[in-house]
Amino acid sequence: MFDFALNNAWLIPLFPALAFGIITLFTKKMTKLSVSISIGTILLSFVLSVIIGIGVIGQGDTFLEHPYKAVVTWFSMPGFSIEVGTLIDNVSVMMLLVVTFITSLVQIYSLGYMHGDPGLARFYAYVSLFAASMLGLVIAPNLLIMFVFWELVGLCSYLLIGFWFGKISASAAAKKAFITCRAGDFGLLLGIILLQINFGTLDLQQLSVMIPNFTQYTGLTAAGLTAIAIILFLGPMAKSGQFPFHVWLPDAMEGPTPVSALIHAATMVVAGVYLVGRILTLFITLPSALLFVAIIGAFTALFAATIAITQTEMKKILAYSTISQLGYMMLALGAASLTASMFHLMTHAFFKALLFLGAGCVLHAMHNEASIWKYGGLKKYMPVTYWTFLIGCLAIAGIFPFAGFFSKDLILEVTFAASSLSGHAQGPFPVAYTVLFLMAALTAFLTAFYMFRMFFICFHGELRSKEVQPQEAPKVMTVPLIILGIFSIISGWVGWPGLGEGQAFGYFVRLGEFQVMEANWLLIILSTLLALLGIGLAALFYWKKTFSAQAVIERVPFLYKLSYNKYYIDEFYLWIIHHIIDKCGWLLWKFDIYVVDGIVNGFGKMAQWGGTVMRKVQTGQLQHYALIFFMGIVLMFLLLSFTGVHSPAIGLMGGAK
Amino acid sequence: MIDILMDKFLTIGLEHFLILSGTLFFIGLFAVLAKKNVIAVLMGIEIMFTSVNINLVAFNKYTAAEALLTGHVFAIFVIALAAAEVAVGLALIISIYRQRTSTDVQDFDWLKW
Amino acid sequence: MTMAVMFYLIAFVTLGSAFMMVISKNIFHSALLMLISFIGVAAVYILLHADFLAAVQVLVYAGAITIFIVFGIMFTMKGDPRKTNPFSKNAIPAAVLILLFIVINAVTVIKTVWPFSNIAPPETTVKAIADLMLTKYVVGFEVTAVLLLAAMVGAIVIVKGVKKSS
Amino acid sequence: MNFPVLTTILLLPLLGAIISIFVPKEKSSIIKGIAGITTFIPLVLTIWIYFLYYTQHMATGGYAFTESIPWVKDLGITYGLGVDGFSLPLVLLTSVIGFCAVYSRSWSVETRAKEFYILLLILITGVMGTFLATDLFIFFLFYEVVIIPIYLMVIIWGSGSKTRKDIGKEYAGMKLTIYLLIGSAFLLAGLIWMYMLAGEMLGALTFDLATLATLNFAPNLQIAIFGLMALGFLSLISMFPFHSWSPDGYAGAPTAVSMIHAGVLKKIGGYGLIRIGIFLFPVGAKFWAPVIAVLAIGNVVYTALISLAQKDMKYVVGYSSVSHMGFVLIGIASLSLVGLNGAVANMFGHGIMAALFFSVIGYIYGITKTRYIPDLGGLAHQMPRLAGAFLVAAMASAGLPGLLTFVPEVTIFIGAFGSPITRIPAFIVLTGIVIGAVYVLRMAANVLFGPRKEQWDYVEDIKGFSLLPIAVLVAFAVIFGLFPSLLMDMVNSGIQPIAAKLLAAGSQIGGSL
Repeated sequence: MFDFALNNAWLIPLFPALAFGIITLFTKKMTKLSVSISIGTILLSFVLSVIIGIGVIGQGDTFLEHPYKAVVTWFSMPGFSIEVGTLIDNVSVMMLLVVTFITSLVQIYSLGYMHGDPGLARFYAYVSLFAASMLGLVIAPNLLIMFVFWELVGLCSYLLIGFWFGKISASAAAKKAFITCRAGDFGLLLGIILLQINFGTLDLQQLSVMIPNFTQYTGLTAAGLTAIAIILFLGPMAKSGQFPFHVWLPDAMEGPTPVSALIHAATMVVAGVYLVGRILTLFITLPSALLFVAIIGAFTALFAATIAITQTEMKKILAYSTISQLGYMMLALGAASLTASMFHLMTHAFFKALLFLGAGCVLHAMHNEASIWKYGGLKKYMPVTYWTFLIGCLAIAGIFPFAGFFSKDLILEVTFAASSLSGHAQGPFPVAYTVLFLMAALTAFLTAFYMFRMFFICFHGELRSKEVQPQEAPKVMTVPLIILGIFSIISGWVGWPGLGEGQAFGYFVRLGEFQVMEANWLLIILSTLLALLGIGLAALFYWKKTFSAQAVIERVPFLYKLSYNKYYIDEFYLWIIHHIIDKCGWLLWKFDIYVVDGIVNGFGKMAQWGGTVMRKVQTGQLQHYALIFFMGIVLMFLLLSFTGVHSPAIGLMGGAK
Repeated sequence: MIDILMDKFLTIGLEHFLILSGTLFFIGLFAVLAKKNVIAVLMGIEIMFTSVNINLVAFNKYTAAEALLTGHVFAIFVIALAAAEVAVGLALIISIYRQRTSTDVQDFDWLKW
Repeated sequence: MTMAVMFYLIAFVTLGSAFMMVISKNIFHSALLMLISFIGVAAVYILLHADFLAAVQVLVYAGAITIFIVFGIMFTMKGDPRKTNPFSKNAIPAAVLILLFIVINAVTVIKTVWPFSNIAPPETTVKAIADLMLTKYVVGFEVTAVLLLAAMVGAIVIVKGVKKSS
Repeated sequence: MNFPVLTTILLLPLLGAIISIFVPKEKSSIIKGIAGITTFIPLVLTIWIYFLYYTQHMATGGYAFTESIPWVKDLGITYGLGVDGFSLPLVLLTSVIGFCAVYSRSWSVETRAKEFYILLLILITGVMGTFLATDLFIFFLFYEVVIIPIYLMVIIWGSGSKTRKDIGKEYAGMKLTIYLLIGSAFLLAGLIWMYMLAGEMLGALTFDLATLATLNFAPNLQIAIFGLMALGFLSLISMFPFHSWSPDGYAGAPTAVSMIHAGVLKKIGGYGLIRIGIFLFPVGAKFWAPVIAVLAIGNVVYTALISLAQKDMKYVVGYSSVSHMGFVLIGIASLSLVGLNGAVANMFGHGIMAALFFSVIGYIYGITKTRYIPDLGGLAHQMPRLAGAFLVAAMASAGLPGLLTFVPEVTIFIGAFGSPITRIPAFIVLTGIVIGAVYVLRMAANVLFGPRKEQWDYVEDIKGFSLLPIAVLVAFAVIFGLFPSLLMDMVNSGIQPIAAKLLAAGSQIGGSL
């Protein structure tokens, strides 16, 4: 059973891909059938993943040391050969489980959420393709194949964000997402190409062997390889919404809410984190590149949190929180810990999916009213949503015993370990990591604050909107919420540091030797305190109304505006695009028309002008023509008589014997 | 030297006829190139035709007697041609004259740009 | 000697009248001078023992063509006959060109070594011409006949114009 | 097998044209039927020989299905046809696009249909002949055959653009034709020079490519002749700054011509440059490669930026095709096996993509009578299927994996970064993939998406037989995208001898190429 599943792991992405093909080609008109095919295939993939998962986890870290790999040649030529296939190890198994699980739930949830939408079949086709691409990415054995699925994920996000293409904002957001990711892909592709050229292979396993000893295999210096690593990292930055490529992610909320859940929780955005995790060896070999990753991660985490504080739309707040959490994951990678990053990725997938789906229920109930200031007191209308949402908020805030507590604590711990505060840091930049640690801690506080700000505004107090009468969502939507809620509670426990060797998450998903993490009680208390402080503050501001948020805003209007307008980064980009790139294009166009074409036309004009001048010679007088003709004869004769009888010209005319 | 030249001068041979016919030809050409009246041009052409015939006959006599009288035959053909030519040429001239009321070649400038 | 005298006399008449024809200001005079030149050419034919051709020359050129030309002149003449035959603007370059040509021609002819044949030409030309024309060159002969017919029809059509069919 | 399959493929369209001459011009449906049949049979035959070559000849490489009939013996001209791994993809491309261009109801021509289809068939024959020829005289002959029908078709059936009111289709057709003719004059000069030189070296005159390839021309001569030929070929492949005929020409041309022109005709430039230029004059190629590499930047980045500013769909695609040729050029300039493989494969990929793009735009134009982007919008509401095809084309243009342009582009860059000549230019050229995504997506968003516009409610989605050419092109895009080895193995077998020649030349003059 396990062997069968393992040998046929390639079926996991193929099932949803087939669903996409079948739906687009044949069953598009039959909505019910399409939906069943889509959900059926993703469940099949899920079952396969579970079988593989049980088998792999049952064998401890065997697959970590000896991953299962099955490949066929995709194309090859001397000097460049790419294999396609599957690479199953503990990390990819974890991702497989998370992705298929979340996708299945989202697809079921969409049955309710998207009910009655005329494009339902199309929606399921896209989601299936999305799942297929993400699953393909997860098990890809090769960086180029990863890139292939990476781009397909981008395509699907484009299609799904722009699902309601009638809305200009949706199609613009889709475009923005794709193009922003493309800008990052420039770096990723460049990095991949440079790796291929220098190492002669893109196979993940071979690379992970060669990179630590790169001086043996290539002529690269450490600085050169660092440059490659940082260039490569541009791709994950864009995909995972890291500063300064984060702009597409909040806009991506234009898509249907289940899509947001899918993109932000389990699939697209974590692809960047996963890719960096897959080639973490490269970064660990190069401390500067690692520090770069950490800085970007920590900065993004803090930066997005400060924006999230002032936003007024539920999905926007969640989007910024996603950016922030992705920053955490990057920070964990930057602290050289694959375990912490993947652990947070997993728990985040559960609670963020929960939060998004919960937000979807709220939006559904409020008839797509976006502003949270119109909500209020939803607790009594939608109890299931309320309780599950509360679980999600507690989890993301990092309150014991919810999932976020364990993973966030682990990240803080590994960052702390790399900083000079711990006293036994090994890397070359302990001071930098100290700063990063402080940033992460501050972010933890902010996260708790803004999540509960939203929570209290939405679910407590009185309903402010008069137009709608909110109702609890149907079962098909709430059941996934409950399942996710359960996972948001329990999934953290797998990372409980006390579980020890052979049990803990850190044993299964790791890079290098397993090290038992001692629980750092100081840190645990600190982070819990910070989270509670954030929650308490939010409660005082927005529930008990002890303090007025308005007063604080009036005290620092500049900071508020800066945060509310997302530091004007979108405006800045727009300005660049409209005033620099578009103008540049326009200018070059004019250059092309008037200068390049002008030269071409100039030659034409010259010929015409020459014609106008030369045609005057044509007087129409036959006598002129004859005169000139005979003058020519005389000239020729004279020429020939002076060049001699043996000249070639004479020869041409018959010649002198 | 003088004797030889004198001898050449007085013994009428092929060269004399050739120079005669050539000169006549070029006088005709002069008319073609330099006269305004289109009928004078036509007359120049006729002169040129005849001068060519002298060549044909002279060559036939001095250099190609073995070819019997081929030169004469061709001279006759040329004469026939000249007759046809002058007929058509005059017809054209008259036709043009009816349209333009002019016989001045400089007015016939349709070939102009 | 007699030959030379005859030749130079005839040549003088032929060339002189041709030249006068060109420079004459009166187109009638030109036509008459051309007639003299044609007759001169006929005399040259006689010098060349081409008696039949001389006759044809007189008949066709001096007879038919000159008449044609004169008719043409009469059809198109207007105004003072003394100013009917002026030079065009090309006269001077043309004259220079012609002089050059004449010199070139003479020099070339004199300098060239001609391959003379020793066979005596036949005495009676008419029969020989007839033989040739009706045997070896019969196709050309017939074609010439057709050509003359075509020229005749053509000339009539051109002068008369095609009636526009209603 | 003695059946002259290549001659059949080559001459059937011409036969169709000849038969069409005798059909009364009112019977345009019969003429279209003839054109359809005489392009469909070559398509089937081409797929068949592609399959045969892939399974039987690819391992050994070299020409197969050759035909050779001496034509003018004194001048060494032979009617020689043959295909190898290099030309076969391009022959397949010609067959597919020829068939799709002819077989369509959506952009079919009604006025003077007879003349149109006759010219179109002649055009297809011409393009096909250049790829099939193994004799340079035959190559040049067909090369010239191509240009004149295009001129007539642009000026008779073309259309002006709303964004360039100052120029009409006459201007576009004239510019295109004169440009290509001047280019071919340089090419001819180079060809004859080489022919005379080869005649002296061999002692006998010949145009046969295989024989010529055995010669080693003196380096200086190689540089000069390659330069002359490159001028011809590069203006055909629309290298910056000789590109300006291309957007105007495509915008002015009727859809079928745009398809064939952007799809295959442009590729003759790349084909000739590799097959004749690099194969015969490796040293000359090495001399000129840096120049080509630098100008390729102009192609990719400069025209991609111009594309951003366009408001006419055909101009967007026209400039984009110039931009894509920059990728091909940089692959060629890398003078490495990988780079050349990528360049050839990308020619194939771009051909399918451009034809798809032009056919979709042609359909939209045919039904809405406008190509001006601001006039359009929200068309995905009225025609979902067409929107799908449009998106496939757009994504292929952006080089999305899973479609046939991705692998070639990556291969090009692997080759280009691997070669010291093209490393720096390739870095700049890579930005083209970002800008490339911007302009196609912007166009897609403005044409397909957005609120439903009522004025286009009468527009019908593409369906039935009209769908066939678009479906064929999409199928090609996807199949070759998912299974790139179908293409790459084939191309590789064709490029191997050329790369070997380059290597040999490199060791001969010393230093690496």
